[in-house]
Amino acid sequence: MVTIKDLNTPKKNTWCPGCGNFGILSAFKGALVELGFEREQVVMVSGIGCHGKINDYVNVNGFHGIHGRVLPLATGIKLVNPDLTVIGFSGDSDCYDEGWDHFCHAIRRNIDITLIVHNNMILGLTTGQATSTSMPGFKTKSTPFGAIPPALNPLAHALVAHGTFVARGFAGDPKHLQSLIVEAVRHKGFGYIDVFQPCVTFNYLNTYDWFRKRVYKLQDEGHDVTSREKAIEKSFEWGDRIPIGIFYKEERPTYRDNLTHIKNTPLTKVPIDDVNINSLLEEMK
Amino acid sequence: MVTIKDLNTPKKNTWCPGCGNFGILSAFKGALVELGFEREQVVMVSGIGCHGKINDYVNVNGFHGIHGRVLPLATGIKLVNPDLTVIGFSGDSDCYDEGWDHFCHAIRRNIDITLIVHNNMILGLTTGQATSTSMPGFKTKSTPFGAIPPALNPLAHALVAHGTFVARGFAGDPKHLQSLIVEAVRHKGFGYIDVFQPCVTFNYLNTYDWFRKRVYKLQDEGHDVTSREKAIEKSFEWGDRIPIGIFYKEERPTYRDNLTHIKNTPLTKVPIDDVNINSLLEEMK
Amino acid sequence: MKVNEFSLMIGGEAGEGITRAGFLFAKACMRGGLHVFGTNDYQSLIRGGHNFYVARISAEEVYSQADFVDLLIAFNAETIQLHRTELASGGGIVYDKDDSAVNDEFIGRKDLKLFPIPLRKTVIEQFREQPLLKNAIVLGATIAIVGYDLGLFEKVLKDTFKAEVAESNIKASRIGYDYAKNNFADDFEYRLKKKDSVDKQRIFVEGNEAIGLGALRAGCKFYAGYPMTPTTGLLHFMAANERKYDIIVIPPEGEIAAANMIAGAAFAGVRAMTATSGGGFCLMSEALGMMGMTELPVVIVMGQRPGPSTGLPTYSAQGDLRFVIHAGQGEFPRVVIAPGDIEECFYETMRAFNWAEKYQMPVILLTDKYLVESQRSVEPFDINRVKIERGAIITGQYTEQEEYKRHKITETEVSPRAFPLTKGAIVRTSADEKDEYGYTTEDPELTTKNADKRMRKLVCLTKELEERGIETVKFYGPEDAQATIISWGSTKGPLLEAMKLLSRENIAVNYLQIIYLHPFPARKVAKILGTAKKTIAIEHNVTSQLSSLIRDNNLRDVDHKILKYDGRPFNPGALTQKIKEVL
Amino acid sequence: MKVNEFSLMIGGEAGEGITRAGFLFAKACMRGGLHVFGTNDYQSLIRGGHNFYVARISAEEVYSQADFVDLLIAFNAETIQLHRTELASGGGIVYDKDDSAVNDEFIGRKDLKLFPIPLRKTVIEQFREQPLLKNAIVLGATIAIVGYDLGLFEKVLKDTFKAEVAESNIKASRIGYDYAKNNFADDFEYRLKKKDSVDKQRIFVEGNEAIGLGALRAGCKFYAGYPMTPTTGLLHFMAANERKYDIIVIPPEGEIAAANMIAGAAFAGVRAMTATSGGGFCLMSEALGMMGMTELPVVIVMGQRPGPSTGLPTYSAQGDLRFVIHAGQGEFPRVVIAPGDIEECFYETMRAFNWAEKYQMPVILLTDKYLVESQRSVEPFDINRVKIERGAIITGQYTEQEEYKRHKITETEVSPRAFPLTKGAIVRTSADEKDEYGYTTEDPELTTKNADKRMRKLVCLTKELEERGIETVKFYGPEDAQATIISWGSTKGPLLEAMKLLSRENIAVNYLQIIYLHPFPARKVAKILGTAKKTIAIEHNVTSQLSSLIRDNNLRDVDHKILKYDGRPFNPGALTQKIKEVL
Ligand SMILES: Cc1ncc(C[n+]2csc(CCOP(=O)(O)OP(=O)(O)O)c2C)c(N)n1
Ligand SMILES: Cc1ncc(C[n+]2csc(CCOP(=O)(O)OP(=O)(O)O)c2C)c(N)n1
Ligand code: SF4
Ligand code: SF4
Ligand SMILES: [Mg+2]
Ligand SMILES: [Mg+2]
Repeated sequence: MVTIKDLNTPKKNTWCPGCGNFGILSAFKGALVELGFEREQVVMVSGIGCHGKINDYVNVNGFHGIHGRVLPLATGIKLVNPDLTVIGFSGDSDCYDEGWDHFCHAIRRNIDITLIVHNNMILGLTTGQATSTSMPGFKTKSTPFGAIPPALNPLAHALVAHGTFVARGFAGDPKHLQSLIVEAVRHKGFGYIDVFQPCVTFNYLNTYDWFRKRVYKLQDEGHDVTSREKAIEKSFEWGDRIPIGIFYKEERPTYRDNLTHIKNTPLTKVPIDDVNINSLLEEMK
Repeated sequence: MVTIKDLNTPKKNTWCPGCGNFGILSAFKGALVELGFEREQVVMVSGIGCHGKINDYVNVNGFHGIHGRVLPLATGIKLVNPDLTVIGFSGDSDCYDEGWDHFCHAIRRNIDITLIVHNNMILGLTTGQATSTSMPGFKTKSTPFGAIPPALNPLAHALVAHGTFVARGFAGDPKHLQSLIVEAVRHKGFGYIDVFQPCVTFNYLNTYDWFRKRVYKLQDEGHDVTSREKAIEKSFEWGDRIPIGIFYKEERPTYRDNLTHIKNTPLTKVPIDDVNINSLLEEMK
Repeated sequence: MKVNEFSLMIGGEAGEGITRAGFLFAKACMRGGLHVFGTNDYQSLIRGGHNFYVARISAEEVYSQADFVDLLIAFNAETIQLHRTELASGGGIVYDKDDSAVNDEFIGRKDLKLFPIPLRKTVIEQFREQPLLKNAIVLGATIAIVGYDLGLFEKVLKDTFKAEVAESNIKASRIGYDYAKNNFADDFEYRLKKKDSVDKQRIFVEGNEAIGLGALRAGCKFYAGYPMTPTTGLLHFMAANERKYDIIVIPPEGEIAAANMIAGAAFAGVRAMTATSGGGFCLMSEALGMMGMTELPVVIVMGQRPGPSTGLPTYSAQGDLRFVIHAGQGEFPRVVIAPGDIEECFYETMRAFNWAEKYQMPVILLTDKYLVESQRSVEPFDINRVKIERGAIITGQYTEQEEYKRHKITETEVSPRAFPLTKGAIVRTSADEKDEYGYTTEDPELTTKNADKRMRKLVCLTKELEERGIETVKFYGPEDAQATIISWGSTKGPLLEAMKLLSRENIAVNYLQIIYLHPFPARKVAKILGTAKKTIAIEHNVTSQLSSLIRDNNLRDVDHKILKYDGRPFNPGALTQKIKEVL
Repeated sequence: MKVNEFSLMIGGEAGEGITRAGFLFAKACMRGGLHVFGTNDYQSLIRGGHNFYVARISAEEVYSQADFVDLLIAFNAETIQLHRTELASGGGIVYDKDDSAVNDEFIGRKDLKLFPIPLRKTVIEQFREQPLLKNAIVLGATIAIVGYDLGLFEKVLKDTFKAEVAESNIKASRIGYDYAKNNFADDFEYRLKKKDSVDKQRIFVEGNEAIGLGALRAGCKFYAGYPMTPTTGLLHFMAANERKYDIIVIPPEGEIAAANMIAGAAFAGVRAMTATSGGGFCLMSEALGMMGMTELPVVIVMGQRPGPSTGLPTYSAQGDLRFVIHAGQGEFPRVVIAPGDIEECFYETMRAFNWAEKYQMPVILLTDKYLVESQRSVEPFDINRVKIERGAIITGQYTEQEEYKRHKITETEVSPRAFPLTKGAIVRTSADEKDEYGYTTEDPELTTKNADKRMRKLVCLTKELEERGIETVKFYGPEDAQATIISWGSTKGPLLEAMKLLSRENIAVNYLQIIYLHPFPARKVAKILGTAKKTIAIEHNVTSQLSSLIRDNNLRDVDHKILKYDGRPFNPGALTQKIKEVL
């Protein structure tokens, strides 16, 4: 079983001092230790953005893919080898803009992976432009006169897409976040956590303080995680009070559960040196 | 003002006899007449699929684009020239699979266009495979052992994406559909209509009969179109009774309304022969 | 009388089961020891429009359709109108007796035999309006007209359909057979006779199926594919076999997802594949670069059709050669293989997986509609010709002293692969430039080294191909010839037929088929072109892309280009004519 | 003493405002009548890592950075460690007096002047921890060290910042200036002197801005762009000017949306543009084909960086030449223009819009990070050099007898455009093959005709380019030379500098810059190569893609290839060396 030390890598961390990503990193490492994994069991899949650098900072298997494609990559890995624990790390633009195509579909399929979205409400690595979760009026280099549309509500989308585990964390509360990650990974099915991740360099609006003043924990207030309607309602709560925690949780067969012919077999273990195609050839005669 | 006859084209219609697309075509033509447009005012934008052929069958301006990209194309056209009435025709795979990236974002932006999705719950033109709106268990050539995930609920997504006009029609009731199209086009903002469109050739499950037995009109039952929650709830009604009609309607500034510098000016009318860049050059000295 | 040299066309509207009818007839012929080639022509629509299937049947091996039709089964008058000029003198037309549009004047030719048969009437009266049974009726009649064996046809029906369906089809075919026997003189010029002893049992298989068989045999375990003509058939084939072969076939939300899913599957350690056409390939091109960068083995089947853009979605073309060679930003190794016939579809698919894994890079099988949607009777594939070779893989446990390096720079340019869950190995990769461990880097020296490493894999592959004598090109015809024809892909079939025709006229040409387009077998091409008297490139594109590759690699131009880019394949006779024009 | 020939480097961590500091200094120099070139080097991260900006200042026109650094402003010890070998003998280092890591031993060179300055201390004591003010301090000091005019610098600060910010910067710069004056002997070898009379006011502008200015001047009215290094600066420029220029700048959900949005805008009738880099271009490639097919005029700015895949996202490369020429299935016309310097960025952008509209096809401006993110002092652009030419457009009302045909086949190959809402005209188009009215078709003859029509547009364009004497290539240096260098894009700058160096050694080479890569100016290239004694291609890629184009178009290879693909530009001296090696 892995220790925090085992998880360290020789790579110098280049996130801005104080960046919310540090909270996610420490919560994640803590969760891996808490879950008692071996390093070989875990695969991190990350997108392109500041968030994506997390791959360099945790010493487990990792695939730092292209922008927006965390979910199909992770899907391919997990379906092929269900013995792996596959965890995706995406950004708000990575997941909700460029990669939006995949989000609702991966959730519908209930692929048995975890997705952590570093939602800093900005494109960080490209030096600060508005994303779909940026608040209307938010001024950035791409929106010098203010972002126009209402912000995307990714949690609501996950919920109406039949998500089976929908949660939100805050990088400023890594302990709470760690508990969410642990639950999400243990969840059989698609575990989704959107994480408020202050970008201290470019997001002058949604700062630690801004969040700290507003966030409260659903689980402190007796929220019913079995009600999808309630969860949708909560996902729209935005203003003086913003909820974090588990919004919704349900058990439903995963995509792989439906593949009854292979059940839990890793396809990597199916021999391929002499696949018999004779009966197919016979049919073609 | 255009008549039905003006709208005919010399192209031979190649939809399968009885295809739900005929209902959409006649409802649309009827709506154009009812709205009293001139042919030059209207631009149809269509995707690739059986639905996309509609471009050949209505004699107005038209852009038959590539698969999945109706919305960004329509967005570009409308933003540039707000005097045009832009109407998108998409398929369930075109819009909810390949083009899913754009759906929620165009809705959020509240681009002032209309979108009609020919939802036959199948890929028609490629000879019958499952799409994201196919019902679980649905057997097709791509899913010979049954489609796996729960069907996507596009209306719910439109609603949580801050849609301002969300409706569903049925190709088997073209008169009702026509009234929806008229309302959607008149709506200032993104008018979205998902249309149940029986594919008589490949969709053996969701037939005219299947729908006729189930659909009922929200407006017959005093549905409150101003309540988003109610609308979301209704969008999940699926079984013996399935609602059609207007689920939700609201006024909210369109994307263009926010571009105060150009207001309603068509950019096509802004002269370009001598744009003055001197002040910018001056700043660089 | 012409025995066992016959070209049949069945034409009508889409949705009438024409392709299936052609398939059934062809198979019956094949089982009688005859050789068959079949191909279809249809528009991008589901009903209506005009569709046709042509089957060419011969005692000798056949590689393509013929220029002329000997017997036309016309389900509507339009079919006659469109194809009457293609009919051979002495040929015939089978049509519905009750089609009032068809009469002598309409047909307008006196040199044809007419075979009117009550079709709709029979269907209505005897088969409670099951319209597809008219296929069985006309095929039964056709068998009578050409004097073939109805029993063989009945057996095909039995083997193809469920008992009940087979039965009504058999009944219908007998009605057609008897009607023709009773109503038409037995003097049709064209005859089909089954061989007395059938030496070899052949299979009747289309390109998509041959690729699918190759993939299954090669151990492909993960297939993600979004439908797109002309490779949709491959998706269907793989999906149908998902459970039987313990594989996963997943319908993704689009091609971007498909490509990234197979990348994930390959990273996890299985052989993975997708198929698409041009538009989908565009969407995959970003992931293609990622596969090159992360050294992932995948196979991508690309079925060409006429572009640009959606173009003619159900027709055939060869306009994407340069595109697939250069798709994706930056420079990375890939292999582009263009099988030219059904057999090559099978064997090259098997090889594709081997190159992919041995050299850890994407392999593109560049096909087209004419290749993957045409059928041919061929000898059952030799399933042992291409052995599985997976390259350097660390199995079991990783036990070396040094930490595992997924992207280790080695002398062979290949870094042994471990898959996630290999005890002792952490497997890390990145679409960014990276060090040997897979950590991202921006170091200039490492960047140069890695680029060299990646590109040198092509050098090593080229060496292996040469040393093992892999047929990266094939050469047909006499060494000494008036001209050398150069082509790639599906033009092979009509070209082999054209060469038969030319040799009948004592015109000697030879033919260089290029199967491996990238890396380009420049040495072999140079050798053959070096002695060629005159060179002719034959392609289905506007700019003669193969000539461009030859100029680029061999610094010489091809003398003549015969180009056709209307979506339709060459007919052998017409092609012969074009060749003669430039000789 | 070296006057007005000076190379400055400012290095430190990302986030320290280094590029901005370089910009301010450079601008102050420019305003004194000096020529300046500036470029930056940074990693794909926001804070930390190592960043540097180099400015080269000269009395003569300068085209690139120099090989050596005359004065290094080092914000940390790492900067000294990384760059000490690049310092010219007699050069100097400005650094924080209180950085305990830096001492003589650490610097390890005796031939340098050291200028320790209290930086952090001053910031803490005098500027309430505003760390960015240390830039002003060191720049003030630098001005003192090289004996330049502080007033000019103060003016730049005033013009750049809001009053308050300017004031504290001025204060800080004075502290630095005074400190240096008081503490260091006035014997630094390198001197900057403003010219007595500044003949021409120049502008200091980077490639992205030059393109943006060209686009605005050309009347671009719609810009959709998703951020991607190195063209993000263009997005920012366009967004900043949205309101002032009555245009729309929309941030889309990704590049696929961007490309389709500009296609829509172009169809509706305005000049539209997007910009991206390789990965985004992959995603646009499907829409690119659609633009070719639907004959839409758009301009796509492509900024290259090292691939494959994400590669080195903040560095420079030229690996995408073949990719952009061939991207998209099928064959369709496009123009690929590679500006080589700031001026060409402006003028070729203006031309790009003209070709796009006149020939109704996409035009790709192929740039790279080194070009679009470097700055140079240049003469203000001649805004009237390139006139707006929009090609055949039906304005007002369509009044012809025959129905309007958007895709009419004409003698000029161009179908006059009407935009939707033109009275009397229905404007219809399709990504499928289509007839003249824009209705889809699968007809073989029409398909051939349309393909020919589309491709012939390139022939017509080529003719126009020749007839009007558009500089599709440029030629530098003596006609009679030992060798001819051929290159494209941003290698131009270092190359012009290298030629200066070579001519000082009396080595005569000349230089053929290819600006229009597609359609390829084969005739002009042939003419020049015909007389070349020896040819050398200089590129930032692995396979020498320009050589491949030359082989393909001119049937001759380039004799030598000098290739560098580590993301960094050539330095003139190093390049000179390489050239001499192959002479
Ligand atoms: C296809 C593509 N388009 C654009 C980019 C440029 N790019 C790099 S990071 C990034 C997005 C960063 O935003 P986000 O996903 O929110 O991540 P963050 O940096 O905020 O963590 C973009 C657009 C890219 N790498 N690939
Ligand atoms: C990029 C791309 N991928 C795949 C295709 C092939 N294709 C043609 S139509 C179609 C989808 C048809 O489904 P849908 O959008 O539901 O339309 P329908 O035919 O049912 O009206 C597909 C996938 C394509 N044209 N482009
Ligand atoms: S730019 Fe923002 S998100 Fe990126 S590392 Fe810095 S603080 Fe974090
Ligand atoms: S296949 Fe289905 S959707 Fe397409 S035309 Fe036929 S019935 Fe309509
Ligand atoms: Mg972000
Ligand atoms: Mg559909």
